[in-house]
Amino acid sequence: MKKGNLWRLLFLVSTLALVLTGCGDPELSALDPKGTGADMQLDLIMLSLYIMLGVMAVVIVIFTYVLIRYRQRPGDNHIPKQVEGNTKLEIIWTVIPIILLIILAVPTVYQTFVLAEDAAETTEDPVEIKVTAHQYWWEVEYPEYEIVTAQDIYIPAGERVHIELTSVDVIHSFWVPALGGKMDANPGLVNEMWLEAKQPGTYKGKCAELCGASHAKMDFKVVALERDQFEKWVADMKEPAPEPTTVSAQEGKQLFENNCMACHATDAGQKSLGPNLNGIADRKTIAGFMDNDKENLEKWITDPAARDVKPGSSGPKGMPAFHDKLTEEEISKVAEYLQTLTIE
Amino acid sequence: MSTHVSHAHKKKNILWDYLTTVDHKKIAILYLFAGTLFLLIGGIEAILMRLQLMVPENDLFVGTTFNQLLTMHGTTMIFFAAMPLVFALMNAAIPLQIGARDVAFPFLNSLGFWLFFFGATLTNISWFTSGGAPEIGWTAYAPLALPEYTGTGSDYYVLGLQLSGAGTLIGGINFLVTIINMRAPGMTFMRMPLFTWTSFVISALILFAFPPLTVGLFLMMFDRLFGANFFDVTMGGNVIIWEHLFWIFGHPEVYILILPAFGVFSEVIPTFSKKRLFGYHSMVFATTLIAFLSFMVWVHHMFTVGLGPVANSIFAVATTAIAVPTGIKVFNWLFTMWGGRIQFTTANMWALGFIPSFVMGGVTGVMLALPPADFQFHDSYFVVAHFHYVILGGVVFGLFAGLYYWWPKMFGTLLNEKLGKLHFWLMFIGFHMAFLPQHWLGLMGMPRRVYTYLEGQQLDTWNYVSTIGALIMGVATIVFAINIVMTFVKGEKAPADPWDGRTLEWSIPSPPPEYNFKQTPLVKGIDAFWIEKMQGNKEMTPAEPLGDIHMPSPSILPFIMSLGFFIASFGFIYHVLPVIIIGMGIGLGSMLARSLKDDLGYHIHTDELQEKGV
Amino acid sequence: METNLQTEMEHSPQSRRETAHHNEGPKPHLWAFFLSIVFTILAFAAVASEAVSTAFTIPFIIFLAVVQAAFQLFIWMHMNQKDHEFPLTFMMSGVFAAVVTVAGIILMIWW
Amino acid sequence: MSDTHVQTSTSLPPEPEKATMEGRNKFLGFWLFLGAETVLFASLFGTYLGLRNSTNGGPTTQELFSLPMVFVATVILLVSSLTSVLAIQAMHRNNMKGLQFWFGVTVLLGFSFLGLEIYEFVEYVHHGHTFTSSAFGSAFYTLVGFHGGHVLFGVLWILVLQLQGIKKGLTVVTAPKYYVASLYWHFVDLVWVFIFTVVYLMGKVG
Repeated sequence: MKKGNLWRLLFLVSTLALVLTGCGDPELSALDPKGTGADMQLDLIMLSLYIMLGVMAVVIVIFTYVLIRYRQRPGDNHIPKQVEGNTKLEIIWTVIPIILLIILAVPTVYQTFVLAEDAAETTEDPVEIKVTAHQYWWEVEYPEYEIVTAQDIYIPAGERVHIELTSVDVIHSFWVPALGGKMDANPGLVNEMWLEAKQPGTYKGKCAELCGASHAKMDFKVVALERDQFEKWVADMKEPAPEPTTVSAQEGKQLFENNCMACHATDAGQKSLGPNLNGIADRKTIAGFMDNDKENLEKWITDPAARDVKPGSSGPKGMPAFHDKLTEEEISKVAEYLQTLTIE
Repeated sequence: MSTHVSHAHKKKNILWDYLTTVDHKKIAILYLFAGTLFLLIGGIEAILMRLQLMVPENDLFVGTTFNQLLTMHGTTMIFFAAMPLVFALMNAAIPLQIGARDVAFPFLNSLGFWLFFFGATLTNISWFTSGGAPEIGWTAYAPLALPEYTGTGSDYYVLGLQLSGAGTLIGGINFLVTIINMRAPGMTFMRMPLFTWTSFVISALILFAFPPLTVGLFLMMFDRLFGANFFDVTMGGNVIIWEHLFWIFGHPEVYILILPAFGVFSEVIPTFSKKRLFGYHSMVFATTLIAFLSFMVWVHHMFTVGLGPVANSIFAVATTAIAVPTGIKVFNWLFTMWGGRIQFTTANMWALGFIPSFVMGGVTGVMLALPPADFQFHDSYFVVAHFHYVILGGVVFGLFAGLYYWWPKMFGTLLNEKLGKLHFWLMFIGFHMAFLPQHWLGLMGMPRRVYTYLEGQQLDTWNYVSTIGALIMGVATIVFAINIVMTFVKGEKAPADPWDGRTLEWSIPSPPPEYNFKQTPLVKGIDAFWIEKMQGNKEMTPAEPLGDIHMPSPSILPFIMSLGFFIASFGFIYHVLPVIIIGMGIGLGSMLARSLKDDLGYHIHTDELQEKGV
Repeated sequence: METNLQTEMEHSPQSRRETAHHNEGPKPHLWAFFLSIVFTILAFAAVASEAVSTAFTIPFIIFLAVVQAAFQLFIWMHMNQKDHEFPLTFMMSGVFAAVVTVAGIILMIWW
Repeated sequence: MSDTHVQTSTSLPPEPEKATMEGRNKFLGFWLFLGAETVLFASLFGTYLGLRNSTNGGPTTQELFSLPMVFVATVILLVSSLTSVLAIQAMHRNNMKGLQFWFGVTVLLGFSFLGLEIYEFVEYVHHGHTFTSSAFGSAFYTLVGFHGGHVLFGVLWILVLQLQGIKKGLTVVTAPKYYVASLYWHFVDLVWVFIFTVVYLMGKVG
């Protein structure tokens, strides 16, 4: 009996604590959905949770009763009746779970098919986005607008966008908990999914499949804008970046062209080996997880694979560390130039 | 047969004795010690990971190091700790439960152990090599596991699992034949103790589930070592094939671990409720049904792969169906206790603690089986919480229950009950503290296998709590270790039947003589020993007159054979042909020697047999 | 189910006595051999001949292969005879696992 | 063929392979092993079927395979299956000479099958179809090579048993070995039936 109570206490305390801390980061949590997909998924989670809590309650009640009622008392040495079974009871606890599972199966299958719908069938002319996963960053392409960018995925709010997912190296998994569940990005194969944000906002995305040393830091953002804002973003992206005005930034541009252009494009429509840096000054983060400021840019350029940056990201296909190629001063200039790459 | 190899070699030194033993009781002890060793290693790896995740943006183990820890933790716990510990209990109990003098293939039994042991050692040696341990997760998905992305650690993973997998397959065949052919007279299938039943079923699962893993590992090995292109998409390969093969094996594997635990509970709960198992027939039926279904559900590990809504729906429905037989089992246990006289021994505490813990893991399993919901759960901490609830709360609790229950039979001493209960409570509390919060962490957006998380994403509190829970489990393990050491130093001598047991193993001395049963017992029904006790008998009724007992000879060949393949593995990993040839030569030469030299065994004469033990 | 298993156990395995076996003499084996050769020729002919359509050929040759496999198992390996209850059960379980594996993998790769 | 019927021992039971507990265990255990092998080959077949069109620009199945050679290989294996069953029948008549003779023929046929297979592989390599040339190549050589490896193991095993037989004769200890070796050989033939159907014939059809 002690055990049953303790267990329930633990459960109550933890549930209470969960309520007290809320449902987690509102930009990240699947418990606080901001997309229609995540809404459906949470509904199903809650339905199954209630059914399962009901099942648990039945088990716990019988369990607690049995432990109290039938525990051995001091001096009691009787031999209990040796019961073989009880067909009626056994049928009951076979049939009831089957019924519960059927109740669950219907919305499950229905939703499985809804989530697999082609966005083009439900939305007129949906925005097409090709997302390509790399060890440890996300390339984003809008074929109809001829825009290539990285890390921040801009979408119009309130409509389904069509996403094609693939990978150029290992398997990754695309996950924006607040908007909808995961889909794997497999090399050699293309997966399709849709995503819809109910309201404008920035939503955090993660890689959910172990993909190497910096799997933990392969974050990205989905930025939902009102339709007109989104169109403005598209137009801005295609504007060339303003020429740098300060001397050091101009020198930075020169250094960038000599050292970085081989891998990083800076104009909207061009794919490159590394992330396209057009509009990097306006990105939410550096490398997906650091605040977007000059200090972090320098940190990144100096040694991207440092222990506190992204370990393993300087591999054969990755970005080399520039601390032995450029001086600190030069790195600072490059960072300054990058900060001028704005689309505003 | 002649007695020219009489047991003069009985009193040799203990190391040689264990290296050459073909006695299932000693092999059980080998499995127990090897399994416990790797359990400790895997546990330390877990605690190191939890320390890294205790606070956000921690700097203890980052990147590759952390990935090595998580890979080795998973691989070690599943293949090198849980599997051998299950085999330890099977070896210790099954021949005794069915009234047999030995297993069907004593030699292969030993070979199975040594293959496992060398495989496990091989994989763990990778820590000390320049290439480091594998860093690919215990699932080793291609292409991450290909040489383009990871070093020799992955080779150690592939070859280590190949070796230990062969050992497991041999063990599975051995137990199937043992249970089919070696049962005592009257021990029909429907009179077998439930632990024997579940072991029988999981041996069949091993038989059919390990070959896909073998093939998968071969493909991976060919890709890694010989330039094949199974998973290389630039050459037309397909990375999903590995996932299919791995999970066709992987899902039955989960049941291979949990069903014996179910078997243990089905022994422990009736024994300490003083009642026969409620619904024996439906328990057997549920076990076989779970086994059957386990081959048709593997895609629920792959819902996010993009196989389409049809495949996802079919496998979702098949998966949820497993909840029905599992539910039958839980209610049968509850109703075994109903009307009984429940004793709170340590063994039974584990069984009782298991019921709520496992039900929690089971219901989250059903939730995971729903593809739309799984799109959120998959590869998040929710899954981590789920499988630790079933594997720790189910398998490990079952192993501890079995260990406290059968320890006196294995070693002839009783573990200390007070320390045992402390061990249980610390483990129980630590376990829930560590893993309950992980459900929420997953839903709050924390993917699994991440070495860190950022500040300000509200993941800090529960990660901290989880780590404290893991540390408490660490303390519990220390208590257990103290208990074992104390028991070896001055343990209480165990009687033949310390728990007022119901099955045949309690009718013979603790520990049993090497031939187990002086005379093969005659089995009259379920719970054969209990029936005799109820009829006022102190011993089983014998089924045969007293006679000489034939025993198999010990042999060093299994050890040498496994050693040969172990050596060859290094040759494969580092591409050194002479080492491959020497290793394979030793291995195949030992096989040839085994084929050419017949084992005549030896006899134990009636005058050497002990008093007790029909 | 129980009665079935019980009767199986009537002659407990440890005290089982062998009775003389059947199917001795090479006759059924020669027949199986002859038919296997015929089926092999049929299968090759179906593929080599231009006249037979692909839609028919593939199921047809697979059917012939299954029959030939059955010859091996039941006639040459005696799987249908006494004392083969467990081999039969486990081979059938193996075939079940094999079919699920092959069908599962290829259907999900092809579509 | 069986006119060399010589009774070497009158004490041998009618089914010597199942006369002892060890024999019965070996018999059952080996059948179970074959059950596992079934799934092993199924996994290889599944992989092969999944990858057989991924030729990576190399020769396709239609261009590659030559039916007459496969037909000869098939007939060789079928005949060897028959000879191994005749060997076991000789054993059941306690005819050690017949057993050795028929197993001898089986081994010879096994070797000629292997020779043919090696010739075939060399041909393919000349056509640019190698183990590393494409995913199809890897899958093909792995599946067919696994079978070939089984054949090789089978002939070596039966040879070792034959040599043992010279010294040990036919006893309740050796009989189970012959019996399971012949089961193994039938199984290898059974797998080949599916290989020639699924790999070669279906490959030719497309």
